[in-house]
Amino acid sequence: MDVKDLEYVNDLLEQDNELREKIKDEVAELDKKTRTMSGLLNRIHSTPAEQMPALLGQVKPVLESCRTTTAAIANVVPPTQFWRWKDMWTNSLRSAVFAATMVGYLETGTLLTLPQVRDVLGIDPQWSDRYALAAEDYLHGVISLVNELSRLAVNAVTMGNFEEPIKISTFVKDIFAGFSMLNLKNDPLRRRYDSLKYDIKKIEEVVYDVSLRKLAPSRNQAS
Amino acid sequence: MDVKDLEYVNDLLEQDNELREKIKDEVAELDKKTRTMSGLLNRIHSTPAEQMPALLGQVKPVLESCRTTTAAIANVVPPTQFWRWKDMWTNSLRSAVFAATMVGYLETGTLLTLPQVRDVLGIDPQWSDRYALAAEDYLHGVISLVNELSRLAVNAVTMGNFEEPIKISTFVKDIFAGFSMLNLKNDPLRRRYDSLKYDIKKIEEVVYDVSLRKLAPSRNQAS
Amino acid sequence: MDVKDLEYVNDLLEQDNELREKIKDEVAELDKKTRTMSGLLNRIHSTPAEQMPALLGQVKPVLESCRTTTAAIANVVPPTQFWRWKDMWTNSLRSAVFAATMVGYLETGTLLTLPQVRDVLGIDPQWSDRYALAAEDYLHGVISLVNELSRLAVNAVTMGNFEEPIKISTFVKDIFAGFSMLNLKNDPLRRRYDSLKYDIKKIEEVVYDVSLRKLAPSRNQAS
Amino acid sequence: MDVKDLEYVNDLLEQDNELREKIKDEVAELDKKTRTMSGLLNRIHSTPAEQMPALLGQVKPVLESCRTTTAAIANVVPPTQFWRWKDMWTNSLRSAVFAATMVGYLETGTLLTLPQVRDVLGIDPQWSDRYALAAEDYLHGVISLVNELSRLAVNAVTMGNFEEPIKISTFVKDIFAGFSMLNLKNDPLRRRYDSLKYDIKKIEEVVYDVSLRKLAPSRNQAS
Amino acid sequence: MDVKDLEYVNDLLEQDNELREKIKDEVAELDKKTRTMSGLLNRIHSTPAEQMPALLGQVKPVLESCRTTTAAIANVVPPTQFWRWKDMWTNSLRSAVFAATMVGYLETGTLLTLPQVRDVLGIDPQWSDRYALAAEDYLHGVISLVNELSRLAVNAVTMGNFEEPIKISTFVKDIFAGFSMLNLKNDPLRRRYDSLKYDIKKIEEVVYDVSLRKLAPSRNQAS
Amino acid sequence: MDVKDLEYVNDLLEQDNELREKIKDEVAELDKKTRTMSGLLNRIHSTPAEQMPALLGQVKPVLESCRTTTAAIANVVPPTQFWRWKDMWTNSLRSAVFAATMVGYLETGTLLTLPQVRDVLGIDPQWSDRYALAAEDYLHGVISLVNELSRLAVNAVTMGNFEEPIKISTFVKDIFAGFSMLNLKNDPLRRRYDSLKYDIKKIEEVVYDVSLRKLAPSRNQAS
Amino acid sequence: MSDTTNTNLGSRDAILSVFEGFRDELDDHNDRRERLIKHSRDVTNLSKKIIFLLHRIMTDDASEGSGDGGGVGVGGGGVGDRSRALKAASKGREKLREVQGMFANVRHELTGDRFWRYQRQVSPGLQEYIEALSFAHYLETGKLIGYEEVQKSLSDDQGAPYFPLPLEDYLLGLSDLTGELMRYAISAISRRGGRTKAQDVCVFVRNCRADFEVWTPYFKDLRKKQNVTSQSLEKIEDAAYAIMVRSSEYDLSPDMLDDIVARTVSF
Amino acid sequence: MSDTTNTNLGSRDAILSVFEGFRDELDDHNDRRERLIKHSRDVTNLSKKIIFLLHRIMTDDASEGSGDGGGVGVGGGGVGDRSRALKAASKGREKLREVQGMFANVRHELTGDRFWRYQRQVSPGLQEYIEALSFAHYLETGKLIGYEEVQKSLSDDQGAPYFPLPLEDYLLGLSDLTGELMRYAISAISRRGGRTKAQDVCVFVRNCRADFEVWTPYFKDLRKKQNVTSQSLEKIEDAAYAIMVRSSEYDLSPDMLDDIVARTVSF
Ligand SMILES: [Mn+2]
Ligand SMILES: [Mn+2]
Repeated sequence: MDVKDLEYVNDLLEQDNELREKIKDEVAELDKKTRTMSGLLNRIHSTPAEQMPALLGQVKPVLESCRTTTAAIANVVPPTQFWRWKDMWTNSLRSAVFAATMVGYLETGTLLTLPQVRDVLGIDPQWSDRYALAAEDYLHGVISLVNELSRLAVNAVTMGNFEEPIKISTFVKDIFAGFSMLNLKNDPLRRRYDSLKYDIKKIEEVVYDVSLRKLAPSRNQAS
Repeated sequence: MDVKDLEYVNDLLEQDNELREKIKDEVAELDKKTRTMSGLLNRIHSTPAEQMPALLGQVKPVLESCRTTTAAIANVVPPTQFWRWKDMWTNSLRSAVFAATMVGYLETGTLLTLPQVRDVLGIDPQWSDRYALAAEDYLHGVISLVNELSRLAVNAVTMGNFEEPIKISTFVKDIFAGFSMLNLKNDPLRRRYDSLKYDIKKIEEVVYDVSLRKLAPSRNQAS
Repeated sequence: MDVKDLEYVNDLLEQDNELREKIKDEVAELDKKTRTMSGLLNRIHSTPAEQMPALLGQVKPVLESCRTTTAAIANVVPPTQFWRWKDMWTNSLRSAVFAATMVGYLETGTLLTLPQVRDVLGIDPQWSDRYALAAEDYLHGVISLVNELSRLAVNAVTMGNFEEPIKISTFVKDIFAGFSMLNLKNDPLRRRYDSLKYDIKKIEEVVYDVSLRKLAPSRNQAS
Repeated sequence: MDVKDLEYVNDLLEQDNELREKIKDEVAELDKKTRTMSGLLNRIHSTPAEQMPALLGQVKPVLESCRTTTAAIANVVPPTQFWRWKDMWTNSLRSAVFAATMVGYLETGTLLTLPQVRDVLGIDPQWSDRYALAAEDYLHGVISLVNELSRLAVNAVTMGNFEEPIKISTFVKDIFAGFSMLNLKNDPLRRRYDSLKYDIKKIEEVVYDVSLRKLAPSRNQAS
Repeated sequence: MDVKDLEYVNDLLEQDNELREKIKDEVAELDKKTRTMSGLLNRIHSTPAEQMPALLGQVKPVLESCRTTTAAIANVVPPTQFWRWKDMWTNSLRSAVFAATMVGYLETGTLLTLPQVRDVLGIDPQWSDRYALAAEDYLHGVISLVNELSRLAVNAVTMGNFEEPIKISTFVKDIFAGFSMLNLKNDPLRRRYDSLKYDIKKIEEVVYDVSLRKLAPSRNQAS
Repeated sequence: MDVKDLEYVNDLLEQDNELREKIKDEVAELDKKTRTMSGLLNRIHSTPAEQMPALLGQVKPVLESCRTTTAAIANVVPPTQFWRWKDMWTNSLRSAVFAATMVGYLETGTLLTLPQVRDVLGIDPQWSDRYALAAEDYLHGVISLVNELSRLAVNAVTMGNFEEPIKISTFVKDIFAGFSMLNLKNDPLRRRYDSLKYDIKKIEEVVYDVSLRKLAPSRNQAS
Repeated sequence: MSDTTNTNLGSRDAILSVFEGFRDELDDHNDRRERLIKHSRDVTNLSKKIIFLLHRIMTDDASEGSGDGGGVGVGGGGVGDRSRALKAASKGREKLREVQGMFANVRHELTGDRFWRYQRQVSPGLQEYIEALSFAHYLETGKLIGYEEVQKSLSDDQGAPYFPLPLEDYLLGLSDLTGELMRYAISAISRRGGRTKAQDVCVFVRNCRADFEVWTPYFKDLRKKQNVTSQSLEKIEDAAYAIMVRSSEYDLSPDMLDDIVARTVSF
Repeated sequence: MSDTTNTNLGSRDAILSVFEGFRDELDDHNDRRERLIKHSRDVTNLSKKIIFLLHRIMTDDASEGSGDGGGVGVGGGGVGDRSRALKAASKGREKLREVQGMFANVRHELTGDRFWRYQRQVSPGLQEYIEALSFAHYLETGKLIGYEEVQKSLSDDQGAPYFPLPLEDYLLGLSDLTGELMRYAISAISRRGGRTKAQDVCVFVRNCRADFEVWTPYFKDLRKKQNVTSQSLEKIEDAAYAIMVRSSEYDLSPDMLDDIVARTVSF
């Protein structure tokens, strides 16, 4: 093995190691933020409707601050190497998608689209070879949203809010119908999609309980 | 290995591969159809009784169109090789059985027999060594039917239909009695059979709720 | 290999073996006690509230007797070798933490702190190089407590005690909020912490059932 | 989920699926070629030195034909997605590196450098965001070369060629010294590098047997 | 969970993390040194007897420089926590023991004792609760020495040194007899000790080859 | 479980545990003896023929002393429970068989039969349902004998004894012929039987060397 | 043991004849082992069928006749359930006698020291048999079958055991019973009186789990089975909870609630 | 298929009678499956014994008589080895006919579409049989047995196959052969003429490995077996190497070297 070639190879390996460390640091930052948001959003289960805006007021600045981290990661990743390092932040990014869509639902009752989430998180579509929001990750985040909404349906009733479950039911069934039109491979996404059925069943049972006891004003909206 | 044998083996392999590709294509077709039917049948949970016929009117043409795909697969599979290739379409076929028996239940309130399902799906009993409806697959489809009916019992009440759960209850108990007669190994069918008990329990709870709401004195006057 | 050096090495190995046997014996003792306590505490699921003090009256002497075993282990372990032998009693110690905090909860409705548990188990902070209660082990014990309380929420209702779940819910959510502020590595503790979400969901569903049916007197405390 | 967004997401998923199929086909082509080369190179163990050029004459056209496949893959992969799809051809590419460096050794007794292998396989350095030869894959191929050379040392002696082991010994020790200067992480490459020690030991034993019996003309070159 | 207790627990976890990072850095240093020594000592297999002193002259400064790293680690580890962090440097330390005993053998033909190795590596016996050389690690290093000497026996003959294998044979048999007097548990050390038999067999075969051909002057020394 | 049954089970358990402890103690005794014998017999590889009787004189008293331990174990094991506890001493017993047959070979040049080994070890055939020498264990011991004899063939030559390998060759081939008559499953005995082939090969190489050294013209005049 | 002579093995022929003895012995052993493996598979299959039979009778509406009600055994909750339990136990025992016959048939393969030699081969079937037997016993008596009673069931008319019953197989077989009891409790719930039954099973399984916990250090497979038992127990607890929650909204006794529901269903 | 009627299942009785049909069908299937598993174990055991028999005859000094020498098959290297190989093959074939008889006996269980249903149960025994058959075939002809010849061996006198031979079982059975050939080569080495034999086996196994490599993508178990083959091949290569190294010190032909050694041993 001649020395020049050896150095060439060693340089390549060395650069990769450094890059990995840099990305790790930025991702740790993103991770801290998504963890804070998860902590805050966990409170929705015990927050009465009228105090929800105040809670969202706490989450939104953190959500916005993700833009800086996003840009930092995008700056570190060399052009064309998006897919190489993506695994390092996949989990954090999915949590961020969850937080963004949850805030979106609580504020507007609608589902943020992929481009909207991209905007919220400050992901520039032009970075696509360094940092992007893949369809798969968007969908994972949305599934987490549904998981959490089935919990919210239960807790809303506990707090005496009988209309929320019905609202959630409509919202979630719509998402489920959307998913069922996608052509998913047999991968983790597929398995999580299958698990959505349990969430829907749980929500339907809450709506049932509420309807049976005539607790909600306008029962027929459930359909 | 001498050249003649090598070629012989390669020829056999080539034939199998071609066959596999052909079957794959046909099964993809069947799969698309069962997915469409699942999507449509998912709507029964929010469809009032009077609109059910219209919904079934959408499902039935798709169900009938399965006959073409069935025939196509049967044409491709060589005689006696039914069990060799069966795994490729098992899941799709079970979904088709589910769709057929669900339509059957919704129309007549009874359980389609295996030969009836075979007829609906256009499976010619004479093809039995190429394409057939095995008892196991029929039973899996019927279990899916019960799973979905326990959901329907809940949602029917939400829509104000208090008779449906009682109808479902009788129907499902009869099916369960049938299943109890089988001697099962520790296989997937056994596990799904165990799950039936929970469906029955759920349905009974709905029946219980509905019966008592009407007739029994409640501790609190919730409504 | 010269004889003297050989003997020196062999002596070292021999001493370790003897020490290991001694510790094993003492740990077997501790293990027996924690098993007895687990057996007794298993009865909380079928003990009505009014008989709980009597049950705790059986557990507490055993819990106190742990102090002797604790001291015995601390006596056997040579100074500075705490971390060497710790794995031998980790599981038993975590069970003891579980028992102590469970008794604490049942008596006072609060969570014993790490120093309090240390006191209960008779672990002298001055032994820290021989026998100590590591933060990690305290936290494992607390997670076991939560696991068991989610079962208790269910079984209390079965016994007609509708207020217990609400008490448990507040207690457990508090612990969960505490955990979510810790900076956990990706280790078994982290995984067990993640599993707490299922316990909380289950407890929330019990509170839901109780609230929906207005079974507990003061429903709004749950929020 | 609004229809436009859904279609957008579904299109993304669909494109990926098509792309995956296309790449799969091209990789299957590359795979077939490397398998043919492995088959041919397997004969070095029973080919006397004088017939080696004829054997290499069979391998080289196949090796050259890899350039077409290489170009075909590079054409299919979208710019910037090299790291996304790389796993699909990693194994085949490493086999191709093995074949290239083995031919290089047998012809010239030297180790082809990474850029030389790139040339042989027709990988244009300008494609780096679509198809490239990563340092890691080059090194894996080289390790396979050493594995095979330790076998060749043995079989050359069986064929009466006593000088080959000495040549191999020098060549392989040089490579090993090179590897030991690399800063490898604790990954598969590291583990395979560790295994090189066994190959070297085996080659040393062959050189020993040959030297001891004075079978090779110039024994002292082995040192 | 009250805030003070929470902070207490979090502080404990945080301190551990920092400590771990510090130790990691120092161990990386030690690791680099043992790797350099392994690289140099790998050359003994192609170094004629007369050039050995020069080679050892290169190894010894590195060996001595381990003392600094040793002291650095000992400084970082808190008193009494030796056994907690030991796993982090076990492998590096065993490599250092190997290097020290190999240099010892090559210079004096004798086996360094455990205290001697401790001296060479600059491990102060008074640090025993922070950094020490456990008997187990010393023995692992010695087994590595034997593994390497069986290779040396082979390569010495290749280089025309027929007396070295006989020297090695006596030396290694002595070590083996020593080991067989130890009371080993069924652990990795035991398994590696069992593997020594293969090394001894190999060395015996080299001595056999040399004796049979009357290559060594005083054959009867082998007994 | 009612109290009577609980106690019954606990009694049985207690008895088994006591029995296990007793057997363990006796087996530790046997183990110590076989270890001593292995240590002594390891010296045959460096003991000239004329000193062999003296060495055997040291081994034989230890071998005879096994009779006491044998009797002790047989006394502890309850009737019919031979196979239940056998795993505890299998390894030690096989080592004892090895020692007995090795002494037998060195003294008489023949293979001790199973009943002879039984006699040597003091195993009374009447104990057969408590302590016996199973064919499998005898065979394992004999394979260990062959393993060691292939080493002895090599070392005998080193010590100038050229007759021994030829004697060993005949002896071992006879044993191998015996083993070839067995129908073995894919179990440890089968794997060790396969290893016999390598021992025979090694011995044949020695015989080959010795025969040709004396009679055949060499290519080089090595000596 | 082989019939070797007592002379040294000095010649190849002597060795060959001795090893011929070993060959016969090993072949014998392997053949017996094979037979026992097959036998164990048969026992397992039949025992599984018995378990299904017991479930079947307990959920069979048709056999719901008049019964003695009450009593120590299972089914005290509903009219006729007691008689159904007795019928199940008696039909089960009939079939279990077939299994006992199968064990009697291999008795000669397991004499003397042989049983412990082949325990690993006998064990799977034996455990499944104990699972079935203890299920029948539970239905009949509401109790866990004792060690001695299991051993007696594997003995001839003179009370001589076909082979010793290993404690491990006894406990592991019983541990499997909890899974079947879970299935039994869950199916029972949807039936009249089944709610009480589920409560009974809940208490029973909870006690089993507590009793068995002490023995986990002694048998390595028991830890795994205890985990399964814990899962089963949680399922039963959840079911019992659901009953309590549903009925707690009404100020009526369980029986009256059952009556109202029955009337609605058969409107 | 079950004999259900063509009317809807509107009543419990109708459902029960239909499910009774399913029960019979499932029981039938499970029983057949059990029988075939047991059958496969028997075939495996007998086939393993045949492989031992073949090894035994090939290493049996006593049977070393005068032979025809040379010829296409194995054993061309030494006088008498050829005849020994033929004797082994013929004795092996005799025993193999017993196995073929066993397959003939289950033919009726595997008619029509049933074979493919139970292939997984039949497969282990079938592969072991092919391993034994191909070993005998190699000893006789020095070649790998062809697919059609294996299929023919599993056919009746009229040439009708008992069942179709799956390509996978054919190839996996052959792949196992290389392990036996390694054992055969290693034992052969210590015997007169065995050195040539080892070289032959070396070339043969090397070719097997190369031929099979092409098919690894198609059968998932083949990759694993190829790794075993590679290990076996390396063992044979090492053995062949050792022979070469030892003999290369002398200026004599292998036969003459053998003669000298033989003379020394029988001094
Ligand atoms: Mn079971
Ligand atoms: Mn085999």
